[in-house]
Amino acid sequence: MNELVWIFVSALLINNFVLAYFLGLCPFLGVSGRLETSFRLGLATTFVLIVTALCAWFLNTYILIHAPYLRLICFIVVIASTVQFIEMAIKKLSPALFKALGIFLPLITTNCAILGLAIFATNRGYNLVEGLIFALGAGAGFTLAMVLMAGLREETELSDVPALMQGTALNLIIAGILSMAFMGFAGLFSST
Amino acid sequence: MWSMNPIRLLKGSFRHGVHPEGHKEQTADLPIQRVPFGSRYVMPLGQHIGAPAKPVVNVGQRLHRGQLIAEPGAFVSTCLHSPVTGRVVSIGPQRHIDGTFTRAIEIEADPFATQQLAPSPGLDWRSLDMVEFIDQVQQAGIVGMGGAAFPAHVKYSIPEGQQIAELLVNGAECEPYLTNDHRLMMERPGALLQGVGILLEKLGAKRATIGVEANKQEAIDILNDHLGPDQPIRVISLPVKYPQGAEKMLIKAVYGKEVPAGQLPRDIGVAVNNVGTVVAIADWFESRMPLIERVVTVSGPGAAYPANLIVPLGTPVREVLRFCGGLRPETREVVMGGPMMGSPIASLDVPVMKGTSGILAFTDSETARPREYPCIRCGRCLEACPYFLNPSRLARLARARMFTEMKAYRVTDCVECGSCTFACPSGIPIVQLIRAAKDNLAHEPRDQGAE
Amino acid sequence: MDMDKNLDTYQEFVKGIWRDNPVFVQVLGMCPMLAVTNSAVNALVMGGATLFVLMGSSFLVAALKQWIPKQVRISLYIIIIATFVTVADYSLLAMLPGVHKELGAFIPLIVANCMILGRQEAFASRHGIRFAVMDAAGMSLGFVLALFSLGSIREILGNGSLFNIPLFGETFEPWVIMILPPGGFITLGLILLFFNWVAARKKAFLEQVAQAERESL
Amino acid sequence: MNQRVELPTANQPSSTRLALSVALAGLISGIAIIGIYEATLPTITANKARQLREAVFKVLPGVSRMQQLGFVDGSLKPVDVPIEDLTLYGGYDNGGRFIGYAIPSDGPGFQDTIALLYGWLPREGRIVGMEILDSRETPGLGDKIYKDAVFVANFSALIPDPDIVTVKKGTRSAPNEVDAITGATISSKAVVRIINEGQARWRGKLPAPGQEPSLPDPAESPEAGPGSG
Amino acid sequence: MSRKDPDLLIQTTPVLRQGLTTPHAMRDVWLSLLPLVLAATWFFGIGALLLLSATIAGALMTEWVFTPEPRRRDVIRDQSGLLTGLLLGLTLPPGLPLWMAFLGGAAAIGLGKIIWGGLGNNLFNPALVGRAFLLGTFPIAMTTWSPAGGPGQLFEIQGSLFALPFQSPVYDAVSSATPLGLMKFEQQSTGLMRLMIGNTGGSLGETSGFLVLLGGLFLLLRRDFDWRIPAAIFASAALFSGLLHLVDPARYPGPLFTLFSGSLLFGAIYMATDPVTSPLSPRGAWIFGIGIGLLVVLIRNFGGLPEGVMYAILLMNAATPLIDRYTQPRVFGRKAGPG
Repeated sequence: MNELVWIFVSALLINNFVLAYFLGLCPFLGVSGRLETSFRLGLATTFVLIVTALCAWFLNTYILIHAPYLRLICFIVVIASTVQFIEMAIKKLSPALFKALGIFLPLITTNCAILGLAIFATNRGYNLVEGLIFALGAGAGFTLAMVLMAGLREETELSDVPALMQGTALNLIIAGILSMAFMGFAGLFSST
Repeated sequence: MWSMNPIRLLKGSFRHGVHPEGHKEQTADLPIQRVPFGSRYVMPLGQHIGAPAKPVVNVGQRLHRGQLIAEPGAFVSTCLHSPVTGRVVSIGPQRHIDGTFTRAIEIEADPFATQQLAPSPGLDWRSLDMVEFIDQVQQAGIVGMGGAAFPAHVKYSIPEGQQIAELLVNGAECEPYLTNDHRLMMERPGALLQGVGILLEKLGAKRATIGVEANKQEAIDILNDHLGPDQPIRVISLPVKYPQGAEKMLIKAVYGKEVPAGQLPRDIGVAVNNVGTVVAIADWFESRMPLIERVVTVSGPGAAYPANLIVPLGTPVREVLRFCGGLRPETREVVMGGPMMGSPIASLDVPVMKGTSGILAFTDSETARPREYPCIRCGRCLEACPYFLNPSRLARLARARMFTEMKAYRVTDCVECGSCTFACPSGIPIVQLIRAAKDNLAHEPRDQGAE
Repeated sequence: MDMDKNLDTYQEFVKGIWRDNPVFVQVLGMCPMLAVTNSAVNALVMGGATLFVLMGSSFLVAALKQWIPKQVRISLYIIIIATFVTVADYSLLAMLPGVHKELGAFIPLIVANCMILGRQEAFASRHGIRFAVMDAAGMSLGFVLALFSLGSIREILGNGSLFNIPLFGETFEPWVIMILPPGGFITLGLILLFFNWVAARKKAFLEQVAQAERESL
Repeated sequence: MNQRVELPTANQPSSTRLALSVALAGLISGIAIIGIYEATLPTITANKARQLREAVFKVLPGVSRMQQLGFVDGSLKPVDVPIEDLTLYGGYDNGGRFIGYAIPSDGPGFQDTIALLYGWLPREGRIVGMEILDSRETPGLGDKIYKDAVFVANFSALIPDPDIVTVKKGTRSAPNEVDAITGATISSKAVVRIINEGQARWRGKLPAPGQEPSLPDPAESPEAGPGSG
Repeated sequence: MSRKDPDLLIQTTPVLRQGLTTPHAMRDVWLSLLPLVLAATWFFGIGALLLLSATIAGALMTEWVFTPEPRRRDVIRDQSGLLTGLLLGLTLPPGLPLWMAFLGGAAAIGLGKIIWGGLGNNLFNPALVGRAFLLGTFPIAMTTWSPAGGPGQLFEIQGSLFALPFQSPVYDAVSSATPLGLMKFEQQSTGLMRLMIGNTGGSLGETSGFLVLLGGLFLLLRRDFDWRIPAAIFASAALFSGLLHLVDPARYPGPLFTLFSGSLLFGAIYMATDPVTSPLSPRGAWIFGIGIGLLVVLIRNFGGLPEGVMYAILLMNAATPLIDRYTQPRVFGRKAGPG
């Protein structure tokens, strides 16, 4: 139980996928301009992360144990097709949800956080429950970082940011300060 | 029908707002004097909110005081009357308060006329039905005298199905320096109460409340003395706070109720009238005097001899000032109306109009704009805004020219009371930015799907 | 391809290094850029692996483009890239186990580096082998350059060394944050700021020149 | 890039052809991957085994041979494939005599999971060495858990009875106490906790002294069984 | 007409302004900090003044160098750079080398202010950005606390202050621990009286609870900050630490220790209330403060660090735009706020 809490908190705060592992930076720097969009992308990513964790566990347990060298290619193919499949399924089952998440799903395929999650979960030998908790924490952490970033960026639009700083340079430094603030979570719940 | 919130009654005011220094002591004790008639009068056709009035006189035509010179241009418009006995000199552009030109009727007073109104027994207002009453108010050219100059008859036109339960008389006079309402209440309490009586009966209201800020205790006492034993009229003393005179703030202060955004006081059963308006009603029905003169406070550090004056409409500001000693040489700005919401005038040639409550002269020490610092989001403007808007954000959005986004922050609810600019320690002209943004929004082509 | 006619081999090679630098100008491949640049060695190895993958897949894609059906091209690119990445992964694991351990999951994550897929889609699939390889070489060298400059700045300040060789002696106080995640973000942000500044200066200079020319006419 | 080359619609490939080309690509790629895997496997396995062996020999002084042991069906047996959480390494001297166990254990540290290996002499009830296998502790502070020789030396003679505890640097007085690293107390404590957890996990599962599994065949090379990494 | 008309200005109303200006508020803050500066000098010697000068110099020089010419005078005049340097200096350990302090001041202004577009545009408290940068950069020097001395050592300056740039400091005295460090790593509590007076180990300005409260009281009376923020921080920190203390008194310190130890008071009064980086609306201020209190208790009791005030405030700074967005005041006459 304690182990699970730590996995969750670690992925959410201490080793936040974006701010400590640098995963999912493309959407983090690219799509975080609007709060609404960021939140939805975060949710969609979390959903895909959870499905990926399931798939990764399944692949690891039943296929890759026999052919570890196929790991990468299996993961990437499975993730791409899962996202496609989810996209189609959502489109059919819930048009409203599709409208909310739809345009983000293709973006997620190229999000290295998804592949990263599968690889990390495998490297660390997580079982199914641990993998799911890890995915949940990572997704929540990604969403948290996205939403905070979007809030800050919307605010900077009203500021007189020097022309040289505008764009990615400022976003990276904001991310750096956020990452610095998240350093405060180091060691959380590990020292019992 | 009326459930009043006891807590609100205890507090007796609206939330937020600011406390500028009153500066009323300069004129509060000065009785109203009449300005002698001059030679030239200018009556702009659009001195009220709504469509400009249409002239019914010709150049060269002789006029007697109180004669109709322009009729309403629409329903939301009202009549104009000649303030003097004299002759129409011209009908054409004249300098307006902001320095632009506007169509006006120029009248030359007859230097030999007595300028007295023919005595009249008044009008039997009790026999009038509602339509006739409203027509009479429009005939008298009466508008809201607090500053907005909104035609009064429009206010009294209650749509089918609505009922006025409460008549609220606005004697708050929250703008600093101004004492014209104060003096009017002190010197003409009878006329005021008479007007209240007329409105109570005609609007079918059950009760009238005269709301007066506590810094006008003499006025409150005098009104109370004049009240009969069982008249449904009460006088309430309100804590001093700006902008209490804004009608929705006053309603909140007196009844503890908020008028929903986009609605009018009558939608919650209240009719609000300035004391000047009520006195004008009484004058029309009791002595058939249309709105041809009003009380104006001349004050401010730049005024040589502050005064409360009865000024015939159309009198150039220069004449009014000359009557009370002119301007001090250090004067830098002359404002028509109050120091918070009034308008600076570009020339002393502009005339006193129906909505002119004051002529205030300011010197360098008031008009020097404070050095502007960046907004540090201290939140004082939020604490000042009586509409609970976020002026800090609105100003930032306005600076970034993100006008459409400002709509989401309810910029359209802003009444431009200026409390935010007053309160801002960084010297940011917040309300000015908001005004400019609202202008921009008003002139932009209607974009689809905004708001 | 006829559009290759107006291409210049040298230009295609050089553009990726400076003018269209994938990191500093196009802001691509951020994840590995930041994650593995806490030392110059890691940065170089990562850069090398990326170079191998990009050049290999660009070559293959350009060579096979007639046989790649348009509808499934993305899937095929990914399969090609993933194959090269796996090859790089295992080779590094065999040859440089120490560095491989430090780079960890980021070697397989080269697959998700949008720069690589982007080059296939935007360039290799439309041009001849020679230009595709030149483009890939330029782009990956630009990437290596970016990784290396960030990696060496971070290592020099954060550890007082370059390629693990101490530079400042025993008493140097390392700036630990530089090799931690915030240091990566902030340093890259400052480098981009520097690039913006150079670009702005260059633009101002060119305008001045143009102005002078107009005046001399 | 707007210079898209439009393929003529006439030669629109059939779905069979599409599937075939993907399958073909997959096949070629599979072959390539298997090729590189087979080519590098011996080196990789050897590397891993060497690393493991070095670590085991480091935490168990005097050991020159090792064997992977797993807790299967209630007893400790040599295993080829590691058993999750219940794998350790037996260390033997040149003559094949059992000396001690090298026990892997991991748990949360200050930043991320710390994985370590420690040497345990069951007969003497002593811990004789500790080696950090993997950690992401703060450079300059937390990384002293493996860079600071003084701290590592704490673990060369520890009697974990009762559980090991960290004490402030310089105040170590009992055989179950470890001097914490100044400024990196959390990392120091994490190492101690991870060892204590390892001890707790194996409590009651290790055979009585003298009955440890012996090397099946003294001639067999030490790197029996693939390393677990 | 006997006299010429004056040249009339046409400036829109309101003509009147409230007297208070931003530099006034800034001056109030540094006035209220003076007792803390004196106390720091008393406890840690005149080295404290050197350290404060170094941070201020770092801050002001960075501000001067990176502000374009026309605005330079303004940014110096508004005193915010001075204040940032002073506040940063007061959060540093007394033995920190001066070059690090200078670098911290530069980072505070550079990363915390200039890149955002200057005063009013920054979204994180600049002083805390500088401190977080220093703590991440020099974790050892930033957590080596020299013991509080007395008047006898007033003119003794610690040698570590004069470490050469880029070189590690050498400490001459035995380092002490902060009350929080003692609590976290050795389960030793420090008496309330000492926490109030301030003769404990710790950052220059944070040790004396009494003087910090005094400064806060001054600012409160001058209405220079939003009282809700410190109130919410104190209430939530006291509440959450109190609950934990009830669960296990041996392990979790009680509310009083939580409030008076470390930089909670200093942070709550001087850092969290920075108007630029805290929410505008009253409701937002409450949420902001409660969040800080909660995070402080979380980090102190469950995290790896003994102190978490700085991180808690920075994290809530990051959340401020979101808080602001969802706590817009309800507009008069409407059911809900905008946004």
